[in-house]
Amino acid sequence: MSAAAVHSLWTTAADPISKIQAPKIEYGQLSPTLIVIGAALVGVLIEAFVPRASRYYAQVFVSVVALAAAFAAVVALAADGYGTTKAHIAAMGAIAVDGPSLFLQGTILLAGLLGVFTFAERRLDPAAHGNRVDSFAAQAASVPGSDSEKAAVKAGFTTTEAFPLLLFAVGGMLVFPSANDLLTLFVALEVFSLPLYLLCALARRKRLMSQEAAVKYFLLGAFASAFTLFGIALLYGYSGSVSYATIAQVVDGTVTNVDPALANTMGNDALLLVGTALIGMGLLFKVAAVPFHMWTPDVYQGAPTPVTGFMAAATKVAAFGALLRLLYVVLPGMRWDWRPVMWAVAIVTMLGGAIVAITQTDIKRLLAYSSIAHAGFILAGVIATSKDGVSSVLFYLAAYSFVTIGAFAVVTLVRDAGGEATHLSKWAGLGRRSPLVAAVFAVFLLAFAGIPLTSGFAGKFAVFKAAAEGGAIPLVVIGVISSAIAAFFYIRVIVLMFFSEPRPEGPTVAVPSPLTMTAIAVGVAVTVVLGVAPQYFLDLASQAGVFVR
Amino acid sequence: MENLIALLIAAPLLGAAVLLCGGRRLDAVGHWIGTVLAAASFVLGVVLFTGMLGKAADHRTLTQHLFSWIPVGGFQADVTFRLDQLSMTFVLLITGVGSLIHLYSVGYMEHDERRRRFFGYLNLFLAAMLLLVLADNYLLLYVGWEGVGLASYLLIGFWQHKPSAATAAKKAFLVNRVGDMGLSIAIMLMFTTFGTFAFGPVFADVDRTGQGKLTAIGLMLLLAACGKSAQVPLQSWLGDAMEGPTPVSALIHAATMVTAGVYLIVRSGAIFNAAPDAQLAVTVVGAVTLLFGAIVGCAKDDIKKALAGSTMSQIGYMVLAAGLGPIGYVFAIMHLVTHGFFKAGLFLGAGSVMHGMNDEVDMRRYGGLRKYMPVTFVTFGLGYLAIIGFPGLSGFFSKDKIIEAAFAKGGTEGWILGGAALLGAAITAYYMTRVMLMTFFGEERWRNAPTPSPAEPSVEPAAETRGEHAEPHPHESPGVMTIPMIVLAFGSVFAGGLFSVGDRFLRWLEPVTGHSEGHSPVSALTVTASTLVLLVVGAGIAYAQYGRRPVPAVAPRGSLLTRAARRDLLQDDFNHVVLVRGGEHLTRSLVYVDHTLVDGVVNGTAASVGGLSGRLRRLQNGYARSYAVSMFGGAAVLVALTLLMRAV
Amino acid sequence: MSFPLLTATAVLPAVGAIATAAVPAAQRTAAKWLALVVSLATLALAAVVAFRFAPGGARYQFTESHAWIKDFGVRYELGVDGIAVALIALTALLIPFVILAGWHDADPMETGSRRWRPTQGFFALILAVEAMVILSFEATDVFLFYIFFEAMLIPMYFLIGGFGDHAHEHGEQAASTQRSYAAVKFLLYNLVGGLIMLAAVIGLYVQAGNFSLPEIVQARANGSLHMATGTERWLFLGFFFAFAVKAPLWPLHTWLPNAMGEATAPVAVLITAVVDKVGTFAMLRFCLQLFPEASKWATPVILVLALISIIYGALLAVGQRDIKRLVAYASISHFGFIILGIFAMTTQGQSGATLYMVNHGISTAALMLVAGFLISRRGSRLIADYGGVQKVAPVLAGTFLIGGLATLSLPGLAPFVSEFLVLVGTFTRHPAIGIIATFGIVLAALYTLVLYQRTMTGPVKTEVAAMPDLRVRELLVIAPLIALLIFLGVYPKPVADIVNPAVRHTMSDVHQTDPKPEVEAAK
Amino acid sequence: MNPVNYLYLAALLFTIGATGVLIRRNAIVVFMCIELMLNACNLAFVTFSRMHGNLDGQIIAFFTMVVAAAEVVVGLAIIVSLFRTRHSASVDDASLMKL
Repeated sequence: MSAAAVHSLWTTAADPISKIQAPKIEYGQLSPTLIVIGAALVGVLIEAFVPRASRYYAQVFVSVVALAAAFAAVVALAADGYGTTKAHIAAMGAIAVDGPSLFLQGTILLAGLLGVFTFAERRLDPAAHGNRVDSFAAQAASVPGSDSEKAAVKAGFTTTEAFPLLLFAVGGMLVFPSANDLLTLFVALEVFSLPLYLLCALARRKRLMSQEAAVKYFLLGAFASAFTLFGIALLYGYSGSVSYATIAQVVDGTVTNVDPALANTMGNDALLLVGTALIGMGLLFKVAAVPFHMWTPDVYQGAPTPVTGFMAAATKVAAFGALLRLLYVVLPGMRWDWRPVMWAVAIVTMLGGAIVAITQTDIKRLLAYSSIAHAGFILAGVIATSKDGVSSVLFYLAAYSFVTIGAFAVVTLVRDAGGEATHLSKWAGLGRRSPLVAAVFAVFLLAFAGIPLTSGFAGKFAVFKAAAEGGAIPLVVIGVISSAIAAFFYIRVIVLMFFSEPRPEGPTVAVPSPLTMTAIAVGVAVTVVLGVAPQYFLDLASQAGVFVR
Repeated sequence: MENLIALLIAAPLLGAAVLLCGGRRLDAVGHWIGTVLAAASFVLGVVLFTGMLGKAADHRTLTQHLFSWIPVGGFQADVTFRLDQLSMTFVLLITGVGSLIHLYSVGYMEHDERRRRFFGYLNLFLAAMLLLVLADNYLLLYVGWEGVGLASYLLIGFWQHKPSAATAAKKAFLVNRVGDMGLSIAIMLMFTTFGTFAFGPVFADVDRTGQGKLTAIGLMLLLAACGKSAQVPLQSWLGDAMEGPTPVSALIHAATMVTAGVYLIVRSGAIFNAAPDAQLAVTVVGAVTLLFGAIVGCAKDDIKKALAGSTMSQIGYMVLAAGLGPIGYVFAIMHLVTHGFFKAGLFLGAGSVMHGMNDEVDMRRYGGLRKYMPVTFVTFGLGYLAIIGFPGLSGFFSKDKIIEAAFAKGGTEGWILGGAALLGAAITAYYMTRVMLMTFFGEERWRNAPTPSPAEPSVEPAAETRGEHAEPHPHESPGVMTIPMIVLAFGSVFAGGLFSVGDRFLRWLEPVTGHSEGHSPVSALTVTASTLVLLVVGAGIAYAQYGRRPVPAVAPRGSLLTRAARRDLLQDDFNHVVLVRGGEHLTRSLVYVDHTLVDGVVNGTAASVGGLSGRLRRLQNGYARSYAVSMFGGAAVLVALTLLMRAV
Repeated sequence: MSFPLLTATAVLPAVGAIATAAVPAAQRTAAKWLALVVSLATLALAAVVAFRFAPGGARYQFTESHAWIKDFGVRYELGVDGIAVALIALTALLIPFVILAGWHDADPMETGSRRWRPTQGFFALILAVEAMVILSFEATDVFLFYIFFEAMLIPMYFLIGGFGDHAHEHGEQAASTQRSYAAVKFLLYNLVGGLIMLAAVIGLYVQAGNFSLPEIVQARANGSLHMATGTERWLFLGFFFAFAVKAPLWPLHTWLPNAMGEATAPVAVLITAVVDKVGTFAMLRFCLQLFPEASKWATPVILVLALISIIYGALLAVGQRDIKRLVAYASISHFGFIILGIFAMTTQGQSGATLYMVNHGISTAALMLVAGFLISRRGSRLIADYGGVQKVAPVLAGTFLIGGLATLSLPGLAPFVSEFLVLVGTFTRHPAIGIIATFGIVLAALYTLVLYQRTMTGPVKTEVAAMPDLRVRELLVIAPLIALLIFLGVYPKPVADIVNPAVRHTMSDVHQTDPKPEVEAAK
Repeated sequence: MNPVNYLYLAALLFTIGATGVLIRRNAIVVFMCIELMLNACNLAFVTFSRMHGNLDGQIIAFFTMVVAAAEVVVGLAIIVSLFRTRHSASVDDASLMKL
C-alpha cells in the first residue's frame, strides 16, 4: 500500500466516514506476486502443520504449482495486452504493470522454477542413514560437527524451509522491477534480500563457509540498503514525493502546483544528485557492479550451489529491472548526469570482472567474476537510454539467467568425498570421464564467452548494438576487449576438461534426478534456441521495451 | 606439317611419364623405351627439317597454337610453338646428340639399378629443352627454362646417396633460380611495356619504347642467361654439376642445356640490338667468362672438372659473339653447334675412360691409356683437335669467326674483346693439351696409385666413398658407348667445314637472326695466323710441362694463381662466406626474433594481464569490513562524480 | 523457389557431422566410412555448383534469402560468385583427402569412459568445419558470415588440441601440453581478431542499418550510404585485423607454426589449406567491396606487410628444424603472396590471388600429407632425424619432391601460374615491390630443396632403414592431388574463366582499372 | 528552529553509523551501526515530511522500522549461528573465503 494512498486517507479523515474511499487494488494484475507470496505463506503453514516425512513433497509441490501458476498468470496478463497497450500503474501508483515488468517477472518465475528443481535435488549427496538428502543443512540451527547436528542428520531432518524462503525471495523480486515508488522499491528490496541471506547459510556441506557467506552477504547487503534508504530519503526531500511519476516531473521541471517548500528543495540539486547516486549504489550492489562487487565471489562460493545459481540469475534480473525503471522512468531528465557515471562503472566492471577472473582457481568464484563482467556488459546496454537499449537488456537478462542456472546445476554434479569438487584442478580431464557433462558445461561456457550460435552472442550483440547506436562506441570497444580477456578463462576451463589428463583421485560425476536434468536441459535448450533463432524472443523483448509512466 | 611440332615434345614427354610412373616392371626395357622415343623425336625433327628446306628462305617459320594457357584480363599466355631455322637447329642438335647419349647411357648405366629412372629423367630433359627452344612466347620458354633446370637437378643429384651429389644438385638449382628471377622480371617488364610477351609482337614493338626499358629487359635476360649458361657471376654451379653421371655432363652440361643462355640472347636479338648498353654487358660477361673458365680449366686435375672449365670458357665465346649483335649471332650459334659435337664427344670419352678406370677421375692417376682404349683415344683426340681449333676441324671455323667478329666490333672494345678471345684460344690449347697428355700419354700412373691427399679439393669425393683404390684394369668400352663417340667425332671433324663452305650456315640462319659484316681493323688472315701461332704456343707450353717431364701423382702445391684456380678462383669461398654464412646468421637471428619479439609481445601482454589480475585479486582479502570500505569509497566516488558531472 | 543448392552443400556435412558423432563407440570404422561418404557426397554437390555456375551470368548465383534476425537486420542470404565457387570446390575437394589421410589419426590410444569416442569426434569435427567454412564462403550477409567465421574456431580448436600425432621428442606429456598451448593460442588469436571485427560489424550496422553485402555495396555505389572517411577507415581496420589474423599476415602469424606443428598433418592441412583461406577470401569480398576507399588508403601499408610476410616467412622456413613448422612458415610466405595479389588492385593480381588460394590449398595439402605419412612412420618431426629416405621409400620421396616443387612453384605445376600472376599483377602497379617479392621464389627453392636434401637424400639413417613405402590408402590420397597440380598447371583456364568475371566486378567496386602497357599508352 | 539542522543531524548520524560499520569488529556492533544508519534515514524522512508538509515521510519511517525489525530477526539469527560455531562474533574471523 503506497504512501500516497495512506496520505489521501489521512487528509480526508477529518471528513465524515462516508467520504472514505477504499484504495483500489487490481488483484488480477498483481496476481503473479500474490500467488507466489500466498504460496510462501502456505509453505510456512506446511512447516508448521504437515508431518516432517511429507513436508518435502508438499513444499516442492506447492512451490512448483505456485510458480507455474504465477507464470501462467504473467503470460495471461501479457496476452491480455498489459505488456503493451493496457500497460498502466496499478495499486494506487505502487506497482507498474507494463512490458518490462511482465517480461522480467516471467524470467524470474522461470528462473525460480528451475531453482526449485535444483533445490529439490536429492540424488547427488550420498544417502545419510538411509534417507535421501538435498544440499541443505539438516538443521541450520545446530552447530556444525556437534552432536545435535549428528542427531538431526540421523533423524533425517531437512531444511524444507528453503522452499518458502525461495518463494518469498521470488515474491520480492517480482515486485522489485515493477515497483513504481521508492518505498515499494525499498520494501521489495528487503523482501527478496532477507530470504537470500538465510538461504546462503543453509549449506549441508562446508557449513562454516556457508555461514560466513551469509554473514558477509547480510552485513554488506544491509549496509548497502541503508545507503539506498538514505538516497530515497534525499530524493523524497528533493521532490516531496516518492512516486516515480512525481519525481520525474520534478526532475524535468514539468511539475504543476509548486508550493514554496518544494520550490525551495527543488532548487537544491545536491539532494537530487546525491540521492540518485546513493540509490544507484544500492542497485549496483545488487547487480554486483565494481566497486560494489566484492561480496559476490565469497557469497557465490559459500552459498549452497543451487542457491548460488538461483541468486545469480534472479537477483541480477530483478536488480537490473529496477535499475532500468529508475533510470528510464524517474531520471531521464538528468540523463546527462548519470550517463557518464554509468559509463565509468560499466567500464571498470567489465574490465575488473574479466581480469580478476583470469587467476581464479575455484569454479564457483570463477563464475562469480564472470557474472560481474556480464553485469558490466548489461550496463553497456542500460546506458544506451533508448528503446533498443531496454529490449536488449531484457533479452540479455533472459538469456543470461538460463545459462547461469544451467552452469551452476552442472557444478552441483561434479562431486568428491567432500561434497562438490569446485576446485578447478579437480575438473581436469572431465571430458574423458563423462564427455556429455563436460560438453554441456562447455556449451554454457561458450555462451558466457559469447561465441556465435549461443544465446550469449545474441545477447552481447544486442546490447553492444544498442550501446553503439546510443553513441557509446568506446564502450563497445572496451566491452569487446574485455570479452576477449574473459574468453581466455572460459577457454581455460574447457582446456582443463578436455585436453588435460584426468587425475586418478579425480571427482565423480553424480547422476542426477530428472529434476536437475530438467534444469540443465532447459538451460541448454534455451541457450541454443536463443542463439540460433532469437528473433521471436527479440520481438518479445522489443514489444516489452516500453515503460509506463 | 606444323601439327607435328607438338609431337617433337610429346615423344620424350611420354617416355618420361611412362618410365617414371611405370614402376619396376619396366626396369628390363625402360632404357630402350627411352632411347627409342628420343630417336623418334630426332627422326621427326629430320622430317620437319627436310620439309623446311623445301620452302623459300623467308617462309620457313612454322607456328602451332595448341590452347590458351593463362587468360587473365590483358594477360594472355598461350601454348604456341614456333619452329624457325634457329629453333630447328636446336631441335636437331638436342634430339641428335640426345639420342646418341641415350644410346651411350645404355652401356654406361648398365650396372645401376635405377637405370629406368635415369632414362626417365633424360627424356624429361629432352622434352623440357625442346619446349624451351620451340616456345613462341617468353612465359612458355620460362616453363622449359625451369624444366631443364629441374631435369638437371634430378640428374646431377642422381646418385643421391652421395651427399656431395645432393648438395651439387641443390646448388645448381638455386643458382639457376637466381637467373630465373632475371627471366621472370624480364617477362614482367615486357608485359608492362608491350602488354604481351610473345616473340612476334614484342620484337615488332621494340622501336616503340625507350632505350632504358629495353636495356633493363636486356640486362635481366642476361642475368637469366648467366644462370643457365654458367657465366660469371653465376658460374659456380657448373663445376659441382660434374657430380652427375658423365652422360649427363655430356648432354646437359656441355652440349645443350648450358647453351640455352646463348639461345635466349640470340632469340632476343631484336631487343639487344636496340639496347647497346645491354649488349656491351653481354660481351663483357662473355669475355670475362671465357678467360675465367679457361684459367680454371688449366688447374683442375679432375678430368670432368677440367672439361667443365673448358665448357664454361667456350660458352663464354658464344655469349661474347651473341653480344656483338648481328655480326656475331650466327657464329655464336655455329660455335654452339660444333661445340655441341666435340664437347659431347670429349665428355663421352672422359666417361669411357672413367668406365675403364673404376670411375677414377683424377688425371694424375691416368696416363698412357692410349694403348688400352684406342677408340676412346682417337675420338677424344679428334675432339681435342677440334676444340683447340686445329685448322680444318669444326672448332677452327667457328671460333675463328668469333674472334674476327670480336675485332670487328671496332674501337677499343673491339681490341679488348678480340684480345681476350685470342688469349682464350691460347689457354684453351694449353689446358686441352694438358688433359690429353695427362690422360693418354706419359707413364701409367694408375699402377699402385697412392691414396690422394684429402686436402686436394679438385679430387671428387666419389673416389673415396667408393673406396676403390685397387689397381684398375683399363679396357675399351662396349659398342653402345663407342658408337656414339665415333659419330660425334665425325661431327666434330666435319661439321665446321660443312657449315662454313659457302657460308651455308650463315644463309640458313640469317632470315631469323639477321647478319651484318663488321669492318674489322685487322684482316681475317692476320687473325687466323695469330690464332694459330698462339695455339702452337699454348700447346707447346703444355707439352713442355706435361709431355717432357713426368707428371707427379700428387699435385704439387703450385703457384698462388694455380691454387686459386683449383678452388675455382675462390668463388665458392666467397659465396660461402657472404651468402651461406650470412644467410645462416640471418635466419638464425630471425628465428630468435620471431620467438622472442613477435611472439614475446603477445605473450608479454597476456602475462601482464595475468599479473594485474593477480594483484587485483589480493584486494579480495576476505574481510567483510574491507569490502565495506570499498563500497563506501565507491559510494563516495559515485556521489563525487555525479556532482562533478553537474558542475562541468 | 528452386532447390536450395547452397544450403544443401553446407547442411549435408553438418548433418553428416551429427550422424558421425552419434555412431556408437564400438563402430569406429563405420564412423570413418560414414564421414568419408558424406564428404564425397558434399564434393558431388560442390561439383554441381561449380558446373551449373555460369561465369557470364549474374554476379551472385544460386542466391537464397530468408528472414532471420530482423532486429539485427540479419538475413539468411547465400550466393556465390566465381571466387566463392572456386574456394567451395577446393574445400569440398580437400576434405575427403583429409579424412582419408587421417584415417588412423584418431584411433583412441587410452581408454576413457565408455562414452569417450575420439574417433567419431575427430571426423565429426572435420565435417563440422567443412560445413562452417562452406557457409562462410556462401554467405553474402556480413553478419551471417561473421557467425560462421567465429563459430568455426570451436571445432578447429578441438581438432588442434584434442588430436596430435603421438610422436614428440619430449614424450607424450610434453606433447599434450604443447598441443593445448597451440590450441589455446590459435583460439585466442582468432577470437581477439573476431571480437575486434565484431565491434566493426556493429559499427557497420550503425552506419548501414543492414548487413546485406550486395545492398550495402550498391548503396555505397549510388551514394545513398555515405560513410565519413574516418569511420570507413576504422571499420576497414576492424574487419582487416580479423582477416589478417586468420590469413595470417606478419606480425600476427605466430599462432600458425604452433598450430600446424602440434596438430596432426590432416588437421594442419585443414587449417592452412581450408580455414585460413576464409581470411584471404574475406579480404577480397568484404574489405574491398565494403570499404573501397579505405582499402586504397591502407594499400601501401598492407603491401609492405605482405612483402615482409613473403620474405620473413621464407627465411624462417629455412631456419626451421621441424618439418611441419617449416611448411607452416612456407605457408606464411605464400599467404603473403595472396594478400599481395589482392591489394595489388589489378586483375592479374586478384585473379592470381584467387587461383593462389586454390593452388596453395592443393600443393600444401600434398606436401603436408606426405610429410604426415613420413612422420607417422618415423615418429619424429625433426628434420635431423631423417636421411636417405628416397633409397628405402622412393615413391614417398618422389611424391614429397613433387609436393615440394609445387611449393616452390615450379612452372608446369599449378602454383606457378598463380604466383606469376600475382607477381605480374603487383609489378604492373608497384614495380619495386614486385621485384623484391620475386626474391621469395629463390628462398622458396632454398627451403624446399634443403628440406628434401636433408630428409630424403644422403646415406640411409638406420632408423629409417626399415621404413615402408606409401601404402595404397596413402597413394590414393596423394596421386589425385598431384594429378590435379599438374592439370591446373598446364590448363588453368577453366578455373580462371570462373574467377575472372568476379574479379572484374571487384575491381569495378574499388574503382580500379589495370594500368595500360607503355606502348599502348603511346599509341 | 530550522528543520534543516535535523537534516545535518541525520547526515551526521548516518556517517557515524557508516564509520562504525567500517571500524568495528564485533558483528553485533556492526549491525547496530547499520541500524543507526537506518534511523538516520528515518530522521531525514521525518524532517523532509515536515518541510514538505505531507505525511509520506513519516509513514515511510514506520515502514523502515518494520523492515529494520525484520532485518534484526534475520541478522541476529545468522550472527548467532556464526557465533555458536566459532565462539566469536568478530567479522574479521570470518575470512575463510578470499582471493
